Amino acid sequence: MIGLVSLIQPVAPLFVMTLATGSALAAIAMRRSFLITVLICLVGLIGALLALPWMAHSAAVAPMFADGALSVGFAGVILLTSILILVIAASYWRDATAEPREEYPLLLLVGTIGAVTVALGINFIPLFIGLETLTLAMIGMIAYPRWRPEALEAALKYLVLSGMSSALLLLGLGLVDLATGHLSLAAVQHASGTAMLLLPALGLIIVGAGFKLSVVPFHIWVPDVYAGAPAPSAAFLATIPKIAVIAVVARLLFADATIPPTLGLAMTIAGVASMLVGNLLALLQQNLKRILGYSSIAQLGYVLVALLAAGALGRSALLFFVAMYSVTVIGAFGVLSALSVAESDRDQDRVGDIRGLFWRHPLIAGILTLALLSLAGIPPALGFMAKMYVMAAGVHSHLRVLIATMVVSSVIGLFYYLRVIIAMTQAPDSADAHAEGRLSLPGNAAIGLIGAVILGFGIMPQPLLSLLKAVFHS
Amino acid sequence: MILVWIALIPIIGGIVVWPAGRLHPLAPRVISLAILFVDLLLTLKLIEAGGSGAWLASFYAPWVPSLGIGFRFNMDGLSWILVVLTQILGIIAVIVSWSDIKDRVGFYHANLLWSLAGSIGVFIALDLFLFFFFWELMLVPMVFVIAIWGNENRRRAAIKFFLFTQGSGLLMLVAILALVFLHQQQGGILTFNDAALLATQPTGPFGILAMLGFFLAFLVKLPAFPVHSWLPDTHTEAPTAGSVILASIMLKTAGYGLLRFAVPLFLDAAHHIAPLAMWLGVISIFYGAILAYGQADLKKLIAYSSISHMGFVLVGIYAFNAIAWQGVVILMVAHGVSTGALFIAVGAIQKRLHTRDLAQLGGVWTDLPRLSSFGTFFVLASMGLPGLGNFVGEFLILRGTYAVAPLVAVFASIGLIPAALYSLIAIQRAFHGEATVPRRVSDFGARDVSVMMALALGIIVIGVYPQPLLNIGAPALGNLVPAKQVSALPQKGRGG
Amino acid sequence: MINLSWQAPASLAIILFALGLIGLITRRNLIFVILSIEVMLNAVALLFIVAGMRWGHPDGQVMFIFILNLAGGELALGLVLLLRLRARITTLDGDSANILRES
Amino acid sequence: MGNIIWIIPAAPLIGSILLGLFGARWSNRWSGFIGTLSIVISALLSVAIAVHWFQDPPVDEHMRIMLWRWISLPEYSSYIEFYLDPVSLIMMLVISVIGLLIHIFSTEYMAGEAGYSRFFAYLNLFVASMLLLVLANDLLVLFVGWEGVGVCSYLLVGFWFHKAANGYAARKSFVVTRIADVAMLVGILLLSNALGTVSIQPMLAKAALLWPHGGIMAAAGAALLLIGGLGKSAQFPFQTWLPDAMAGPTPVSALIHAATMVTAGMYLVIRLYPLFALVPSVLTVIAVGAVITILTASLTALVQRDIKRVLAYSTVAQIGYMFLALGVGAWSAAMFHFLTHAVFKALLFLSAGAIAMRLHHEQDIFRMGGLRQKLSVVFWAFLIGSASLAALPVVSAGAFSKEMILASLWESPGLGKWLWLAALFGAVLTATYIFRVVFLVFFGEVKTEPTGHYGVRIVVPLVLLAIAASTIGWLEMPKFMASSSVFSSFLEPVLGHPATESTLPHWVTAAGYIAPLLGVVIGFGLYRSGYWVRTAGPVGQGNDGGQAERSMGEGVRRFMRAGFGFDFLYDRLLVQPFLWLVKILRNDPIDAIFMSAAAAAMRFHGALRRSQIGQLRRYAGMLALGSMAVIVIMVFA
Repeated sequence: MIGLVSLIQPVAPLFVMTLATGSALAAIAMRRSFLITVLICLVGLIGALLALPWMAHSAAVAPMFADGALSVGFAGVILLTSILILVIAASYWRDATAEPREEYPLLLLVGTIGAVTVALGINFIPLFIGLETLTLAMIGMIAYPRWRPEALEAALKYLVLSGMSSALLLLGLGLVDLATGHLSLAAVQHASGTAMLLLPALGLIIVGAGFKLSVVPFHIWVPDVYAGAPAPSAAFLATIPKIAVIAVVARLLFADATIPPTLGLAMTIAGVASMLVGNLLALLQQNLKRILGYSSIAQLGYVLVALLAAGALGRSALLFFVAMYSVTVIGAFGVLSALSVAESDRDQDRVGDIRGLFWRHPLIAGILTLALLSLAGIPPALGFMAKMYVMAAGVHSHLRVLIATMVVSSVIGLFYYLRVIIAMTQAPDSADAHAEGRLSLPGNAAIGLIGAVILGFGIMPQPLLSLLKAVFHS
Repeated sequence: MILVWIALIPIIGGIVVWPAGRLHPLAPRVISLAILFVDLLLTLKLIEAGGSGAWLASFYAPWVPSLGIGFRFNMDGLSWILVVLTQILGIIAVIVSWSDIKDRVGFYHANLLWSLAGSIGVFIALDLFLFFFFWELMLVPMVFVIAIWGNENRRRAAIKFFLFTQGSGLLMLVAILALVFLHQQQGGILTFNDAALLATQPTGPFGILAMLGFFLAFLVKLPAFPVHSWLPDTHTEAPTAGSVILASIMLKTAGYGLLRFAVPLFLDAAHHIAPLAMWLGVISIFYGAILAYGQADLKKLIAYSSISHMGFVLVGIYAFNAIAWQGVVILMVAHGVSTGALFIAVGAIQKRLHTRDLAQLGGVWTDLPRLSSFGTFFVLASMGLPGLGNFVGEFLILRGTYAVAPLVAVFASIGLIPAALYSLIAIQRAFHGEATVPRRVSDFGARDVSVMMALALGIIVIGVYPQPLLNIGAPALGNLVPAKQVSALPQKGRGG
Repeated sequence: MINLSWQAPASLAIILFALGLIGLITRRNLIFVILSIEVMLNAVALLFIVAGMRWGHPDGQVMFIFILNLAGGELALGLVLLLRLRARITTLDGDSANILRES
Repeated sequence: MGNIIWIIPAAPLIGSILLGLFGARWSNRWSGFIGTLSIVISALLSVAIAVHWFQDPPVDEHMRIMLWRWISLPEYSSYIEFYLDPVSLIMMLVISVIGLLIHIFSTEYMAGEAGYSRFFAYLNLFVASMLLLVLANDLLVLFVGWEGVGVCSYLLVGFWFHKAANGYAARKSFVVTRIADVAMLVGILLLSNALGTVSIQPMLAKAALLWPHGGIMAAAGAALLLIGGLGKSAQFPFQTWLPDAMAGPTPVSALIHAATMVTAGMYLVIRLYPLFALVPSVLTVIAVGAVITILTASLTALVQRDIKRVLAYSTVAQIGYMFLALGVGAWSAAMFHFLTHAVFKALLFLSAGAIAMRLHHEQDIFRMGGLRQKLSVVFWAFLIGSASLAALPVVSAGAFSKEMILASLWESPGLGKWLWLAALFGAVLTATYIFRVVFLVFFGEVKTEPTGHYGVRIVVPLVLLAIAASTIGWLEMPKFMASSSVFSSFLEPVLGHPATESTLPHWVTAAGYIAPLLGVVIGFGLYRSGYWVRTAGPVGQGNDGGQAERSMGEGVRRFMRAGFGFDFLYDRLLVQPFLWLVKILRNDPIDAIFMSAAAAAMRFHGALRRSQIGQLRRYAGMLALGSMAVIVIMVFA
């Protein structure tokens, strides 16, 4: 028995989630019940979250997994985010009784397993497996409302493009293997620059990571896929894979005191381009999901700033920003999904749809406002603190070009965030009214909680900072 | 603790009045008034109490200790004057909205109170981060006020306003961060405390760059040439009370910011930039005045005149002496009162005649003698008629400036000529002349008259007996720049 | 143990990969697009085999198996999507599947 | 006695406030009563103080009362403080007494006008400001009054605001004086900065102590203040606003644009004469400028059709005489001419107003005529006033004051003789143009039939002023007539002893008396020959439809009629450039820069948007390109 425990402990969260996946599958096979499936998945996720600290304290280390506080912390963020998305998704699908919807939470759970695997993995094998598990699950989540042609198209686009990026990433990994004979990240780290093959290999790995992070120039798929995916899937797409990849990149970059100059240059270019292109593309956009997609491109540019600003400040800034980003993006998509009807031909994702929202549902509108303010980095929302933190890290590390770009692109970004916020206060356009969803208690509770977090930590960030510190530096 | 309440009461009030609007449209108005009165009383009590040392009151509590950010509220005479101005004009804004705003009354007053709270916070926060927090905080409710209750092009104006002020604010944030880290590098701790950072005094190109971050942010908000162009559009579209708050209070946060932060934190750089700043001020004076003359929209005319007046403030701040700074304070208060009153008058005209176009106005005096005489009075006041508040401010600024940069002072004085031109053309085209169409409208009622009387009285009192204000402001202005730093500066000729 | 050269098969893998990539970019038929991805994945799988061969360790082969798994999964999903999509757009022309775009 | 001085300006101020607040609800009768009552209080107190002063002059010949500290800073202070000495006493008396008479006149003159109470509110406010101006002991407080009277002048000139032309005239008057005021403000800044105080007496003491004779600082300060004075007093080169200011009601012209406000410039120089005495060069400038003013204004007056414009140009010219006196340091002569001028010019304006009242507001002298019998009261009043203006010897007050000026000119060194000659020529012109009016208006055939009649409130002020206009000159007579020098000895404590040691050759004195008579004769001669009527010029201002004869003489007259083209000159030099600037800047070109930045962002947006084409193949291609780029960077960077 003891042996089993010590066997499980190093991979406890994955184990719990896999167990939950199995149970859910069995449950579906026995009797289709959306509620039960959701509950099983929820239990799995919460169980995994609880298992994390236990795993962190394990004496033994699984061969391919990291035990660093950073990875564990990111895994925790992924799990928390998944839980929130699950609640939102559950409320989104609640009324779609005509369709089988039990697999959706299951896919979400599987995707989360993949993401956690990525966050924890230090070897190419778990990294690769996790990433592909995540991707395949996400394709399912995107295409889930199969009555929507947009969803199918989005899934196909994602499938092809992510397949391509996977191939490129794999090529990079293969080249590393070929050059060094190791499949671990450490090999890249320590051998960088020594072998002729390694530089293009590193480049290809960046491509793979860049695709998942959706930074420029690998952003091209983002708006289409986000727009086609149902709102909870888009929320998942915008957060989980990104956090997972950030976890890997952060672990790589923060392990060394300095970033190789070529890598730094590539990241700087990508960061500058992401901030500008993302915000510029969003300017006159009328589709909220696309706006959030473009916004996430820009936000990832800010993440690159934090990543490049090495040191303790950069590290805290990164964690804080990622936490802010996840919460905020889920909040925004959560509002969209709360307003949408799963069975209809599209979500409530037009700017026109939310006109007058302030007077129909003041609290929902308030939360969306907070989320948008947070993305724009305006007090009292959490994003203000986060952005300031990233800026502080950037200024501290003298990242002049990036900081200047950040200022300029933020100004551009303000335009479309504000446009959406103002649209909510204007009289609704009765001509293109679209069916608005019925609000549900758990969904409301989830986005309410998110709103409270955005506002509360925005005003009083110290508890969140302390929490992050406790988790990531334990 | 009382300082926290002063900032907090309007915020809480905002949360209360929003839902209160659903009960009865009168409820938010009354509650807002009551809240602002309580706030005003609290503030007034502070000056009685006197306080210890340089501050009338101060408060500290940690906020984000890991970054050295704290709730550091301090109030000196300068802050006190501006906070009282904010509260009084806030009360007036509520009264002015009494019959103007009819829909979504609760949310409207909530935003009004929140933007006031933001301004009050700006005036009393002495932690740079806290200051910046409030600086940004006051914008959002203001944007709502403009975007929801404004005129035809309100959305565009709200966004323009937001982009200008927020964008420049980001530069300030970068500058704040740079300063804080420099302080840390110099062996200090990581802190955003203004008092500690005052000792940093960066020099050389870094000092100039960091100072420019502050300077630009305040220049935009002031606003001064060449970053003024958000103001006219914003004012044109804002509802009356919004214009009042914007012109009378928010513009003052910039003057305050320059006095409190941009100059004392970077004395060396500020001295270097002083000639440029002063000439920018002079250009603003002329540019604002000339454009004001050319406007066909009465509200835009007043908006451009604000740019002209704020040019004096800019000149005065960079004159670096007590007289000019006293003048700056007086002018800010007087401009707040007179321009606020003018916007109220224009709002009243628009409400009654449904136009602000000077080509369609004219002959208003015949129909609305009370409104017109108040309008004329405040135009004359803002023109700098001696005996009224604005003149005292302008004169002290000119007097202080003359001592250090006579040429600047001379040109700034010449700026009073175009001021007369646009003021008189405004009176002429709006109030005088013959009405093009017969109108049947009601003149100012008792509520409007009492508001205008109060403002008029204020501007007269400031004009003939500014001494109390000067006395309150004097110690604060004296302490802005720590004596140690002053003596360390090279005494070189500057300006003109 | 015969000391096989690893450069030649590695080059082959790269060339295969390039062919797949070119196919992906140039083909309009979605079936061929998915097939191109398969080609690319297989090229990489080959590369891993070569790497394993070069260093004489089994990791490459492990990766090979996982890559096959992925390729199979992706192919299956892709075909399912194609089937559903064909019901909508009645063609397999990838260029015509562009409801989602900047209008 | 001194501590009630404050009531003198306060009473009209309170009257004005009351009228402003409640006037709209009061009956006209009540408004007029309150408006006048406040001035009655001021006038009575002024007279009482003056009488008291004569009986028992205060120690040091001045009184000071401090009311409150206006601005008190370590580096700068201004107190609201009144300073009464013989000079300000005379000013105060003139303002309040003549002001009172004009108020009384106005209660009848303005009857039936809309805005009756508004008129009195403004007029009271004017008197208050003017009194503040003369009583102030601080240059900045003086400036308050200075601008205050300017604003009142603006409001009153534009009193009939329905007509755009009135508004234009009002604006012009204010802006022209404002230009000068800015110079004055800069002067105040300079003095305050250099001397540390602008409290007049200490400041003058310090100036005398610190600044050398003819020093550059003193010259600059004096010159700047002088510019302010020239503007307010409508002297060359600022004279253009005064004739237009005649658009206001006639009592306003009488009070503001003849008797009081326009002499503020002269008062300023006298108040600060120790400063001006330091810089002879500035004094010379004053004198030369005054000669230009006198000659141009007199010549212009010679060809005007509008009676009020004649009087306006004559005011400019007469104040020119005062400045001429100042230019040679004859301070008390200037004061004396101020006194007599205030009386006779008020009389002339009121008479002109009285004529207009009866002639349907006709102001064109060529449409009047033969009014000698019809309006005999006004005829005598106007005649006495004209005599005084022309300085007809013995019978008029003007003669004494003008004689005093001429004498001072003759005696002053340097340019003195030339100045005297010019002044003498001006005296001829003066008599000519005013008697041109007298003959045209009161003699000959009746052209417009008068209607209505005068009430007592019109007649009494006219009579009182007429009496004063013929007698007040006796306060100061040349030595050879009678040894009366009440006026100059009254002013002596302040202004020092006038330099008239009477070494004047007799022919010089005689010339001074003969010149006006000569002018009257010329005026009569040209009247008899019909020259005036022939050269009347077109009706109205500036619309010379082109049919006027193109002779040389007519061209010159047109030029003169237009005030020597100053308006044209200023229009081209100042107004048009300003309007051009306004026109090109109107839409805020700076904003266009920001808007083009926004437009650039939008263009980028559009360009980037096109990359989101929706086609899978393109996306894959872009992805591949991106990958290539990264690899290139990694390998080659």
